[in-house]
Amino acid sequence: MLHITELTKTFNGKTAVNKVSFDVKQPKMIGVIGRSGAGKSTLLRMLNCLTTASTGTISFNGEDVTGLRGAARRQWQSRCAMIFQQFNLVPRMDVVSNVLHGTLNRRATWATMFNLYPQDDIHKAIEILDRLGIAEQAPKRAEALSGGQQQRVAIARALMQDPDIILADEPIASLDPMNAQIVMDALRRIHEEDGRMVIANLHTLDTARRYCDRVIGMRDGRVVFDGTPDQLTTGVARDIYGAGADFSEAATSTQIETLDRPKAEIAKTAALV
Amino acid sequence: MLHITELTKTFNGKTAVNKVSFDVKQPKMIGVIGRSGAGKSTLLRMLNCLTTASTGTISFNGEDVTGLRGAARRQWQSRCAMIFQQFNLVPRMDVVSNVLHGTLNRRATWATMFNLYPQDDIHKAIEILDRLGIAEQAPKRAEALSGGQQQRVAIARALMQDPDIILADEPIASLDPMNAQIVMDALRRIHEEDGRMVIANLHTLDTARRYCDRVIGMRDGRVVFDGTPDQLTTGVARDIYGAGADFSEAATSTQIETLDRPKAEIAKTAALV
Amino acid sequence: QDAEITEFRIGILGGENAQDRLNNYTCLQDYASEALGVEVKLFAPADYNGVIQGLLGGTIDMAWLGASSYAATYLQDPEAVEPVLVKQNMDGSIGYHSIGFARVDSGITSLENMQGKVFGFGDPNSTSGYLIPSIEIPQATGASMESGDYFGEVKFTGGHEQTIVAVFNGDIDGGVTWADAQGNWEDGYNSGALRRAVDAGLVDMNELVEIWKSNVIPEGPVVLRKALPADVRETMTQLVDGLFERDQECAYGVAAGETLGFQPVTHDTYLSVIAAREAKIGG
Amino acid sequence: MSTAELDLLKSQADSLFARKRIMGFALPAIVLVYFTYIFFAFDIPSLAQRANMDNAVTIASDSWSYKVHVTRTNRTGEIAYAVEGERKGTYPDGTRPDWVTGEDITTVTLGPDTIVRFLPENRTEIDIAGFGPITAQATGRQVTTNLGETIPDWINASDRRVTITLPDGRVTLTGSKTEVFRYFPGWELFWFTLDSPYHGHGIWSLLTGPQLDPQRGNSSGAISDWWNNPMWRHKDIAWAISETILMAFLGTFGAAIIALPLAFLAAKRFAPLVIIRGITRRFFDFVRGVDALIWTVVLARAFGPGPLTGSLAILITDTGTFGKTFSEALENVDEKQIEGISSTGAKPLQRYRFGVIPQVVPVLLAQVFYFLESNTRSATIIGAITGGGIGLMLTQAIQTQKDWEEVAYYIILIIIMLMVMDSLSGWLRGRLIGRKD
Amino acid sequence: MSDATMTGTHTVETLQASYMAQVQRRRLYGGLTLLIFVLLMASGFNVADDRNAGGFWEGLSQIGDYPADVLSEAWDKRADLPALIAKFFPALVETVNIAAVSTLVGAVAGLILSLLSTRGLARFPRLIPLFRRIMDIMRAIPEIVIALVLIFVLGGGPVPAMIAIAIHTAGALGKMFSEVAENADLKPVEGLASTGATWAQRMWLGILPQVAPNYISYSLLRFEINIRASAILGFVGAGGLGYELRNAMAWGPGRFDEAAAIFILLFGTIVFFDQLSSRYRNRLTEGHTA
Ligand SMILES: Nc1ncnc2c1ncn2[C@@H]1O[C@H](COP(=O)(O)OP(=O)(O)OP(=O)(O)O)[C@@H](O)[C@H]1O
Ligand SMILES: Nc1ncnc2c1ncn2[C@@H]1O[C@H](COP(=O)(O)OP(=O)(O)OP(=O)(O)O)[C@@H](O)[C@H]1O
Ligand SMILES: [Mg+2]
Ligand SMILES: [Mg+2]
Repeated sequence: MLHITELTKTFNGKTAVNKVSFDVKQPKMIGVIGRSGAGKSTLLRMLNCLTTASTGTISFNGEDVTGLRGAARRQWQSRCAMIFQQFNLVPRMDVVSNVLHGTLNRRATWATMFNLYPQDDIHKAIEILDRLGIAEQAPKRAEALSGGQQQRVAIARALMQDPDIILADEPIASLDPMNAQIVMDALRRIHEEDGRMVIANLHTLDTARRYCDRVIGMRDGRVVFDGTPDQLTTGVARDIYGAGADFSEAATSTQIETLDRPKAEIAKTAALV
Repeated sequence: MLHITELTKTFNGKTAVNKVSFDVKQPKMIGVIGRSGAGKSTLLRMLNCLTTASTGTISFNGEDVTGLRGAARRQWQSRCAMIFQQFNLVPRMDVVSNVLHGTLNRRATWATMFNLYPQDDIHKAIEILDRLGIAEQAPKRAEALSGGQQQRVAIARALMQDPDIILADEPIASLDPMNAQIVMDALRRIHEEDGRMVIANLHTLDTARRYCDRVIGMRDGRVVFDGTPDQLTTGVARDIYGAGADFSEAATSTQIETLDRPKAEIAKTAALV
Repeated sequence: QDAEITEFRIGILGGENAQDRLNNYTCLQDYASEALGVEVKLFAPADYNGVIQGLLGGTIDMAWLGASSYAATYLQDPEAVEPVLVKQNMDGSIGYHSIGFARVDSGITSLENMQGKVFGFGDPNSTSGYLIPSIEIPQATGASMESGDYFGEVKFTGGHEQTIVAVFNGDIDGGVTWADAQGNWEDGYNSGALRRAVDAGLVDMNELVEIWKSNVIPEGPVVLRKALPADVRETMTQLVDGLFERDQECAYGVAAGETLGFQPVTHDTYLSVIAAREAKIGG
Repeated sequence: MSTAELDLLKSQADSLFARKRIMGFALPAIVLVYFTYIFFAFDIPSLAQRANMDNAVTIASDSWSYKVHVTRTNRTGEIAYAVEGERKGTYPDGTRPDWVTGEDITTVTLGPDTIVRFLPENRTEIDIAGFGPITAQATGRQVTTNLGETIPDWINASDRRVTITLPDGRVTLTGSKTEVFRYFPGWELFWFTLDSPYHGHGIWSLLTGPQLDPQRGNSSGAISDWWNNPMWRHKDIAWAISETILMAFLGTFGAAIIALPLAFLAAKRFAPLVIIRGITRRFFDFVRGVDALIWTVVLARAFGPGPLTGSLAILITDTGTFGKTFSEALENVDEKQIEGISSTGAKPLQRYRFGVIPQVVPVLLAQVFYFLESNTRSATIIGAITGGGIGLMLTQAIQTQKDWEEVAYYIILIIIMLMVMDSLSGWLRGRLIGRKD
Repeated sequence: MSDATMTGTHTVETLQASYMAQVQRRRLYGGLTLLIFVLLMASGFNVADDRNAGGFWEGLSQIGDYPADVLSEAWDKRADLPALIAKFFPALVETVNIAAVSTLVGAVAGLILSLLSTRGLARFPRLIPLFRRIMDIMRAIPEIVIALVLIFVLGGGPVPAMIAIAIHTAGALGKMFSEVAENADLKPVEGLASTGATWAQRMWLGILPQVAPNYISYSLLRFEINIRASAILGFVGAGGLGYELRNAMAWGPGRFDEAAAIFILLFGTIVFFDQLSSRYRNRLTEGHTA
């Protein structure tokens, strides 16, 4: 399905993503971890074509996505939804309208200008919201919602796109543990029920371990780990995060300590410190 | 000296201070304790004439203070300095100017507007700052100082007033334990060295116990305890704070747990919970 | 050129309350729209220049101009308008005068006394309030009208009313305005700006004294835009010409005072005024 | 701390305060010097002499009172009665005010202790309590009186003209006519002129009383007569006010509509080309700098006098102002929302519509409504230049300097108009900003 | 989490229906608002066009006529321009002076009014509504009204214009100032009050340092506005550059070079102060947030 070869991105001489290559054969749930500045966001943004790659290729089902422009690119973007850390909703518009933005690519420009969406779309949007447990919020303004609810609206927008891939750039970094869990559960459920590929940048090791089928570790723009969560040993984690004073997994891992993880795992994480 | 009779304050039907009477014969250091909403702040504000009493009288050395207006009231305020929880300094002005504000009542309005303070006052302000250990901060803006330093500037302003009484409304509530100790030490030292009366609202039992000669306990606007710190038993404390879920002395007492209190006392406090 | 017109626009010169002016012309408006069969609109711009610009820009079709305003229009575009009629005074003349005046208690009785004093013109486009005195007074004084040359200062007050009030109040020492110079000084003469000021109770003529009088100035013409269709011009000329016979009350309002009606006039009547204005431009 | 260190700190504090004092005095000193210069540049010393307090009194008293003229034309002996001496205020034939009596000798009561008698053969007798009777005879251009050499300062007399100013009115005698007028408080004829059958009737008697005009019902007739009142011209004023508001409305919203797309061209993040941005910005600066005043003058030539010219002048200037503020608002938009929309594959217009517009609309609307109010004020002034609206009526009424009660009426209406526009725009601002897109 | 929705009072269908109803309503209101606005604009334009002497479309082609006349004459006499600019410079100074004095006076009056009418700061809390109304009225009266009335009483010259602009400025700035003062931190004021400071001391030392950057920024904006106002007032008889402009333009050809010189002065001044004030204001407000 997704096939990435030597993908590189350079910002004014600074290489953010460095010859990244990997293959995804089936729709998996993939976690990308790495410390701040490792290039995770840049990688995802290139996948969504929000940023153009410097060199290298991304191809999906045999189609080269890297060089797309104009309508073809937008077409691709609509097939590959993106969820952001800061939700990136339109705060002054109501929840349903925000979800309906997922259909913008499919609808005529003039109709959307006046907020004229087909009734079917509107119904579908509410169903998606219901699936995510926030249907009651439908008529409210997005800004009136809590962070966790807003992120679920963002997921709803992504689902509304009916995408092949869902990209999530640190979807839970601005959420409290409770909401983080709800959001990650939702992503996992979507992956399992709909069979969509999900690629999520994650800040914390244990989230990746808990939710993902496959984990890609990045450091300084390069892929330094690619394997199953089980293979993600303490040593590997040290490698990814750079064993140093500025890495304190414990601090980040408390974020989801409310998760019902096996106690053993907690102990393992703690041992890392 | 200070003689308070049946002092009452009602805000739109709600009685904040209810027939409070007490006498202070010599300049003592008095702690007022009570839970939030007990009327501590209101009591102090009435003493300073920032709030006018509904009924009852305050008299100082035989002079009735309650009914004062205009210049006479300001004259009284200058004799009874007030220290606030949030310091209430002028943040954009330098420290010396803030201290010199203690002389406003003595100087002509127009002169103070043009910063025409006598040189003696300026020197005295520096000396007071030195006494409180923050003379080096003199030329800085107040907002550039740490909380503890700001509170000491506030104390310096109070001292600059050369007052008969120093009122302090939770002077350490917004400070960390380290600074809280410095500020309380300063107040105590002023009391002992200058022989000024100090009345301080305090949040925490142990501070009151440690620093005050006399403790007044308030609850729902009434004085429910008036005695020496020794008389402040666990039972009395329960009475003052209302033995209930919303009182957790331990939580507040950690604020100054760095104080070198006898361990026994800590144990006693802990027992309260 | 003989295209149809869809509306006819009459411009009214300043000097009175805008609404009074419009009201005085409503009868003419009715007659004109009846005669032309199109809507007739009235416009009262704030000053002379507003009317001049309207005629030049083709946004005003007819107006009763002052002689100097006509000259200004002609000099900017000779093809813009043509004079057709002129108002006839009660004695049959078609002229009036520019009157210089001052306060009695200032001791000024003639132009000689005005040396070094503050002198006020009215509107720069006014014939009697500016053009003629600005040519004839230097001839009398032998000096220019620049501030500080003969007069201490020379100002524009903005209009006849303002000049009269400014002199009366002592803001300026002397000024010029228009009058027919017939009748009595104490009444403010028979017609003119002074008379109106007296009638309005603004000034007391006992306080004022005449210090200078110009040669006779031709009354300003009623002009029509040349670009108008010939039949329209014909109709309007006849209408205004016959206005006095038809409706004396209306003629009084339109002519701003007692009149014997209008009589035909041509461009030649204004040659001297145009020459005067042209001389000002040259100078 | 050692005393040496402390002394150093003290001297530092001293110099700090010395600096602060200098700063504290420098600013007022500069202002004071400037005001001194202005004092002489604006020639304030002679202002007191130039100020004409009589005029102030005239305004103050005239704006809330009216006068009724009684005029005898000496040539014919006819006596006319008119409010404000105006044709429109003339009493209908055969009627006259009730303070004028007598048949052969017309007696005018001018206040409690003054009586004026129009005697035959152009003689006039004025009886002032405590001063004695004044008699005057008009012959030809001459006015002869029995006044001696010393006359009080409320009388101004020459052999051609005599004016007697009294607390309640004035008497003016010349060879050609004798005129008496008397002041009364109030705005006479505000509701109905003398020729209306409804004159002198209160609202109660109009509603409940008998039908006054056989042709029309009382209320419709009264409203129509009031609306068409030739003295106060309520209809024309209503038109003028709506013209003024119209100018502000068209100018403001027209400018907003034009400025919005242009603002995109001037905002850094939407116009990548520096040249286009620069040109648009200079264009905004230019139209703003030329100022509404000059635009009015330029446009008056092309469009002639009228409200359209005023609207366009406001429109052009505000296009510059709005362009500038709109583009500033656009520069400050939150990138996240745009990115969120882009990531769904939205087309550029859709990105603007959902990523940008919802963010900036409240800011822009607040701006536009703020300007609507201030432009109403500008429209009043521009109207005075270009010939339209209440502004022209007001300036002309002030310049002719006689009907101060009309001036007062216009001023009150203008203030009400502006206060209404102010609260209306404030209210709309609140509503629209609170509204969801 | 989906259980929560199932047990909720709303089923998806009712939510859908109610949301659709809301959408319909919003479309209706939105459409109506748009329609009304378009109608108002269109009919307003037609009325204005109708009541104007010249029509919009005919006039459009002539828009350049007047500037062309002025510019061509000015170009012919371009050698005189520097001398003319020098000649009118004093008038410009007068116009700027009127604006400057009235801004200063208005800002001081506005400052006092704003402090008197801000809750929590007012010297006489009961008189707050009174001071607010006073400001409203001062703001509502157009400068031209006061200027013309004062010209009648005081005679011509800069003083009436100055007073007129100052009155309006005081009202306008007073309102903006009091909005800023409302958000001021009251703690310093209370601190000063506790030392026995007078009202003036509390305001001067406790409030002014907080609000000064914003106040200065607003005053600069106002100064720029007042330059324009002062030019316009000159045009209706209050002296300065506006008066000269009106005379030059009223005379027409022959003095178009003067008109051009005045245009240049006025345009240059407005642009100069506009740029100056916007640059300085940016610095003030940025320095404030930093
Ligand atoms: N638009 C840009 N311009 C210049 N440099 C950029 C840009 N975007 C990212 N970078 C740089 O590229 C590198 C990788 O950034 P990226 O945002 O992909 O990291 P990340 O792994 O997502 O980190 P974080 O956890 O902080 O989000 C960083 O050094 C960053 O400074
Ligand atoms: N200005 C006011 N207006 C109305 N009610 C007030 C006012 N100030 C205080 N109160 C009320 O009076 C009661 C006593 O308040 P006070 O601030 O004196 O309590 P406190 O003991 O200082 O509490 P805290 O520890 O929270 O400062 C409270 O219920 C409070 O809500
Ligand atoms: Mg990132
Ligand atoms: Mg308190």
